[in-house]
Amino acid sequence: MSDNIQNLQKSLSERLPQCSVKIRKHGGVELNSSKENLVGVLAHLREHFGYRHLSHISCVDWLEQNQFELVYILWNYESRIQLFVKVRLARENGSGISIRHLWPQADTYEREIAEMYGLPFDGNENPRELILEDWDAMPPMRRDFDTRAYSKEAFYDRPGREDAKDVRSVISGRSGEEIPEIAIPYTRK
Amino acid sequence: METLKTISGYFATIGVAFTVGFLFMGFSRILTARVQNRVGPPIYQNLLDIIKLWSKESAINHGLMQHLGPAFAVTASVTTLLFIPVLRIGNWFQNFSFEGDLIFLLYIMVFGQLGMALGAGQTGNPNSAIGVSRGLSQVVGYEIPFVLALTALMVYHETTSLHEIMAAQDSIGAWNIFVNPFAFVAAIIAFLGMTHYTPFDVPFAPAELASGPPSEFGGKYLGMMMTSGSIFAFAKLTLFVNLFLGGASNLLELLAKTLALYLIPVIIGIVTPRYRTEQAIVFFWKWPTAFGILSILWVVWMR
Amino acid sequence: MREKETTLYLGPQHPGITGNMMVKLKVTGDTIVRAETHVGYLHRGFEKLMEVRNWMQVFPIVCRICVPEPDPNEENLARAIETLEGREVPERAQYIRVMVLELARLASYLLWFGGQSGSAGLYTMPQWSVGDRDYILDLFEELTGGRVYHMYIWAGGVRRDLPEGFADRVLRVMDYLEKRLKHYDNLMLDNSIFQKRAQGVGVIDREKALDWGIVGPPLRGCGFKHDVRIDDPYLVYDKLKFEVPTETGCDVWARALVRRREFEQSISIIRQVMEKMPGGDFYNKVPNPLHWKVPAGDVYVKTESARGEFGYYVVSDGSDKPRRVHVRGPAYVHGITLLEHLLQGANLADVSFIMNSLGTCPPEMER
Amino acid sequence: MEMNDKDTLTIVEHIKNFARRHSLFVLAYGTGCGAIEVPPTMTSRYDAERFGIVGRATPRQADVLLITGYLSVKTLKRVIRTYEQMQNPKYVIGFGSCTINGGMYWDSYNTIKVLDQYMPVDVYINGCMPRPESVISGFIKLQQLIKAGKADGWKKYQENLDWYRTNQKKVIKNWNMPDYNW
Amino acid sequence: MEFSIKGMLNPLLALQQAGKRPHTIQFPFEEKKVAERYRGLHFNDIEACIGCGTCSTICQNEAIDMVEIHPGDSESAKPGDSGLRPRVDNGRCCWCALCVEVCPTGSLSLTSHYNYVSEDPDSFLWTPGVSNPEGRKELSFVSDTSHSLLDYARVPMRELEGKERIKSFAEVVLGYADEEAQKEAARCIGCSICTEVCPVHMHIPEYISAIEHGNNEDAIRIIYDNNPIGETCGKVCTRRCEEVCPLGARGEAIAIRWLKRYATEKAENADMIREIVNPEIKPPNGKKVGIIGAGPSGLTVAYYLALRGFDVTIYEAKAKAGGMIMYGIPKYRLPLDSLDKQVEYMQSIGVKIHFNTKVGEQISFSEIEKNHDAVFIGIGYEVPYTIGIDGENLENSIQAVNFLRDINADKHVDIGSRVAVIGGGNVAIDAARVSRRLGAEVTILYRRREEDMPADWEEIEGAKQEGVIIKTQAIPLNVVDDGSGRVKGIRYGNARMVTDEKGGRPRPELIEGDEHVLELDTIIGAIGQEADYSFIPEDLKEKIGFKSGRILTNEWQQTSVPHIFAGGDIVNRTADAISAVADGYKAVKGIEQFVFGK
Repeated sequence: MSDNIQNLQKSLSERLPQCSVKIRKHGGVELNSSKENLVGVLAHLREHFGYRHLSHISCVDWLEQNQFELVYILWNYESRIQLFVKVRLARENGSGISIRHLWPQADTYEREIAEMYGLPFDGNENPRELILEDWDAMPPMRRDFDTRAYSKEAFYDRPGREDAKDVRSVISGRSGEEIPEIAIPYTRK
Repeated sequence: METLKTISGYFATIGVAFTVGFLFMGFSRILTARVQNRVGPPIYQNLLDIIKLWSKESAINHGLMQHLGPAFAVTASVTTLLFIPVLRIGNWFQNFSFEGDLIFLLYIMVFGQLGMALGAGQTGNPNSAIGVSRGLSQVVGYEIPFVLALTALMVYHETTSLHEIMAAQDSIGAWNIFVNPFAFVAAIIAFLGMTHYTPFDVPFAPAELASGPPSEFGGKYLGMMMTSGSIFAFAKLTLFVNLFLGGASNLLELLAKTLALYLIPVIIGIVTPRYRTEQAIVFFWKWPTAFGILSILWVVWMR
Repeated sequence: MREKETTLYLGPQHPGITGNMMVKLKVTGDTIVRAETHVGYLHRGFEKLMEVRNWMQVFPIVCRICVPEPDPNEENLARAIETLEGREVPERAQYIRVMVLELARLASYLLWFGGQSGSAGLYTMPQWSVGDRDYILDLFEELTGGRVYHMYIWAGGVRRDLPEGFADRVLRVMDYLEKRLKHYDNLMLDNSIFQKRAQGVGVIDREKALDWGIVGPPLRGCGFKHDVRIDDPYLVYDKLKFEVPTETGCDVWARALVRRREFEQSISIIRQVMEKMPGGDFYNKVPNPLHWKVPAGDVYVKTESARGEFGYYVVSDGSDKPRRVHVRGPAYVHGITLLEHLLQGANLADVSFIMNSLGTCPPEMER
Repeated sequence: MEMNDKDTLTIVEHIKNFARRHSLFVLAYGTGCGAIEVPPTMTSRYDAERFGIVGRATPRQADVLLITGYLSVKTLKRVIRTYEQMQNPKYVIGFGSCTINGGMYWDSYNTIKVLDQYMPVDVYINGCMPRPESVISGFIKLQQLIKAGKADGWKKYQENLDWYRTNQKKVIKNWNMPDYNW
Repeated sequence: MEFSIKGMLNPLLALQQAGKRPHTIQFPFEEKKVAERYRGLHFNDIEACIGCGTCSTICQNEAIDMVEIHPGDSESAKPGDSGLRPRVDNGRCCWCALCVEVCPTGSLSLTSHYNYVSEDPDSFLWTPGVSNPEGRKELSFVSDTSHSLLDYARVPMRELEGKERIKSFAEVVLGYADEEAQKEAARCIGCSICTEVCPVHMHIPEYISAIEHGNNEDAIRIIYDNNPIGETCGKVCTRRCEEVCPLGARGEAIAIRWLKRYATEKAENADMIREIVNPEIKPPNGKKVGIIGAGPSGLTVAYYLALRGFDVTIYEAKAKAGGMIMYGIPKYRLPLDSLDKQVEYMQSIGVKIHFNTKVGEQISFSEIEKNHDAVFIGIGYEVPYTIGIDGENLENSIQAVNFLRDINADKHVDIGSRVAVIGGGNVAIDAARVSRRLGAEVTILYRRREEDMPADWEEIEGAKQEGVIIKTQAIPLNVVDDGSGRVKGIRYGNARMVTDEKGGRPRPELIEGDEHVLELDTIIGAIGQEADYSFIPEDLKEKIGFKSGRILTNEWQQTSVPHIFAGGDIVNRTADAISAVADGYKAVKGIEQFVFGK
């Protein structure tokens, strides 16, 4: 199995020099592509490497780096090696490229990502809302969207629980302990 | 005095029909439940359902026909019932039977359905509309074998009077089920179509049409329809008993015969999935129609 | 009336729909011209919620992603974390997990038996099979403490050991189900009307089946012998003997047969598991859940659920909360792309029937 | 004579009440994950039909609306529509934690937390999700309430329609539905 | 349309079922028994629960609130109990039972009772154990240490082997390595119950959490917030905090002391402490405070007053600061340079210490009184009690405090090869273990049972590992001399324990005739010490209230003479370093209030 992976890695590096190819720690092979090359790479993988099964398209919001990462997970039914194709996109005003002409089911994934992350896909102008309805706040899957704050504001809570107390403040109140500022980030919760 | 007796006879007929109807339905629910490995509702459950529905507010308004539809259905069932002699002998329960009533019955039985169809059509619910169109298609399907079977009987007995057909079946050997089994088979399969049990319940198919034509009917309207259903079920069963099982000379006999007949669609309903509309029509036009034609040939050959 | 194009909303409140979703149909008469799947009625934002909960708190949530068959979710998340952490799972735990997953598969298929025939109007079957499914739920209840949501499989193994005498009761239920399977055959699969309804309906284009991302019984119903349990074995599936049945009809009937045969295979797997069940530990303890951090990395794990490949893409940034958990339910493809495709030109009466055969499960589509 | 009239009326009321509580048509609407325990309740193992509880396909024919757990905003809109289509008297049973105070989706951006802000609820069932036994208990509780004349959520809804409507419109941003007016 | 007999008739076989008994469970007329580990409604054993709130923390649904069952419970609860109890919002709960799996005391469990319906949505708030007292009989999903999510086993502390130890005065405890410390810190549930019983109320959960995150510098800062001799406490604290640790209820408490030790040791010298703690020193406020005794209480007062801009001077009789922790604790427990480092750090922020300045000799008390706005007395208990038996004054009969002081001062003490230590406190054990290190065979004689010994169990264990013999229920009767004024042995009688009629702890009663003589070279007495107040002028002594040898103070450590404050052993009865620090910390506030007239 590991031989197969190494061979695959070798031939991928030869055939797709525009990508960096590495063997993953937790199984499979990973390709890092640029946005421009992505469709070509995927089409090539599909046509010439037998990666016919598109398992998954995922999007990860790397807020700290101001980037979205699209992860295309492919599976080859013959060689049984999982392939990850990753592409980093600009978080603000970025866009992905649709691959629904390669795999029709990619359409749904792209619609979802567009809706949940606000990341449009060139070539997929499917305007239908997939999941949300009349959503007017920030796309909810973005890291900077605070679901707790939103929920607190938008939906009513049943009253009757206001008498809850915090163990830490009860204890410190009783003992007269003054918690210094430096300790507060380490306090439970 | 005589008039009073006749009128009270009508009411008694309706009462008996309604009671027997909902008890039969309750019985079928219990039987179904037992086959399905469970206990089932009490036998009078349908009565409770009907009372409950009548006691509900009905604030739906989709126009005149929507109100009239269920009323049509009730009228049609009652009329159908009243034109069927319930017992073979005696003064009670003879109702309005007259010469040529069989032909009349054929019409009036469809009348109720049409009323329903119009009412349902008015509601504007696409489920109802599709249900109605399916129902009518199915009518076209089962009417052919049914008419063929009836024709066979009418030809055999040389009458269109239900009364006379009943009178002719004076002994078990003379029952039409034995005299003309083909006609019976054709008619009973058509009967399955009429009762809308599976496999012929595609007009009401919940899986795609919610509940078909009555989708928009609730409360009193549904109550009316269920009442009418109970009466109509009894009417149809009695008609079949009269046609094929020699009628009944007392209520007990009637009960036994109708129940036996009633079990057929119930049992088949328990164990079969439903046909699609076109499958149902094709089915009706194949086997039962063949039996219908056979029954006529049989009559011709017998004569 | 026949020629007019009507818009029919199948759902979200509709008895024929599987769960809470909607299929918007354009029909002429009984024929569907165009179908559009609308989902989102069950959207709870699971993936967002997971990002604000710590690794342990995620477990009670994931099992809600697929209601009829929660265990593959737990297994996926647990295995993803184990892979990232390099945590060993004791062998006994692996066997128990296989047992749980197969029991879940049986329960799911029993529900399918009911749904498939119920949507065709055979109402006795759901009464039987859903009632019989309860015996499996009883087993789950005994094993995990919950009937439907088990929260039993978690990182490092399983939560509790098998109770006393549990194996006997499992085997007894297996015997019972095997007996009942004959009754199911009589009522449903031998039934000529059912066959007539199922054959030639919902035919998937065999050439396209692989490209469309179809998995599970629909794929095997097209004659492709693909199953995560043999393609990419996990747990101890490579130590167990079982067959992956395939059919070539590509239609509802083929899928039904595949499921019917897999049902037997699952029973056999459970019997083998009970026989081979090793002793020892059932749990390799994770650190204090209040401060549990999982090493950074990303991993895609998949499990063969009753409906096909169930995948989790889990990203950890090394903190105490997942960075991203993305769920790939088989219904995601089946329920939208494939369903819309299959419904085109289909008979209205077959909508619910086809949906059931594909195993569309809205909670896993929209999460 | 007058007494008799009253008695007759009372008897009729009693019969009606008896029929109402022993014939509960449940709307087949699985709004949330609790719907998975409805089939076992309705099928052979627990057989709710023993109590005259049967499923009905359309809101017009149903008496009881089961809110089986959480409601996303998108579903809420449909549920309100459905509820308003049902005929009086009608009852709502809330399943499990989610209908009471948000349950495990208390911090989700897409689910409401307190159901009785948006529609009246007659009975709440404890559980996540409630077992079939609990569901049946919930129905029995509903029967008791009907008997006592306390299951009057539908009246409350009509009386306080404005208040409910305000709450509903607060979360449903695009209210493109007819405002029902009884 | 093909016609199949089988396809038509087989379905009819289903009708057979009608003849069989339905499998319906006719609830509510019959009920299925719920599985043994069913996860139903909660039950909480109110007595066993300590209100640590871990259940509330783990709950991903925020279903659990910590509330007072009766108003005022949280004030009146005893230490080690927050007085709060979990209340479950069943409108949030999902019965995942994570709360059960993390309940440290095992008080919270789920019952087999699940059936609850109500028309009142507000009735779904339950206080388990109060709302359902009958739940105790229906427990089903219970917590068990074997599959709890918490780790009940402490990360073992690496120590020198018993045989190795007695060869030198090297520190026995080797300290945690980084991973060990982080692993141990990760066991903590962060409840803060421990902070209340800590006399100083150190911010324990916070510094443990900082250690767990690898932020040792933050941990040091948090520790120095209210304990300037954290490192010393990290080595020798009597750690009452660990006694109330919730994990201790069913397993081993968090090694709070060792974690503190681990963190503070990361600052290797005074400069590093200064750099890490980087305290904010207020500009001088012109007020002067004199402190008598550089023990833990005195140092604490000095440190925090110095930070607050006071001019602080300590008068210490000995050559080094530290008091009893310097001179009373053997080096294998507390290396001397550890304390020196902390004192050096204090000096670096402006604490002045006059060594070898015994008040009453080198400087008079009134002079100190005159020169300062306030005086703090923290002289400690340094004068040993005598055992009170015949022959005690012989040449080889010595006192443990003196013995330990001499050893720490590197003086040579000849104790011969057989030593008996009388007493059961930490000092006795210290003396015994030091004697072992000097090569002697050591026997401890103690009046009561081993479990009655006031010494730490770890110390007792350590002593045993090193070969100290502990003779319990042995009452010394008299010292046997060899005629030349030297000790030859000790006569002791065995005792039996009799229950105390007044309900106190069992007391020993001599068994008549069961007397033995233990031959030995040295007797070390270790039954307690007292203070030497001779430096205080008599007129002042009269004004200051005393009670059984201790100075009476108010809650701010102020004596009845307003400008005189006192703390440490001479005030509190617990006689440990951490209480002394606590006294010092309180005195800081007291002095501040006094000086600025607040």
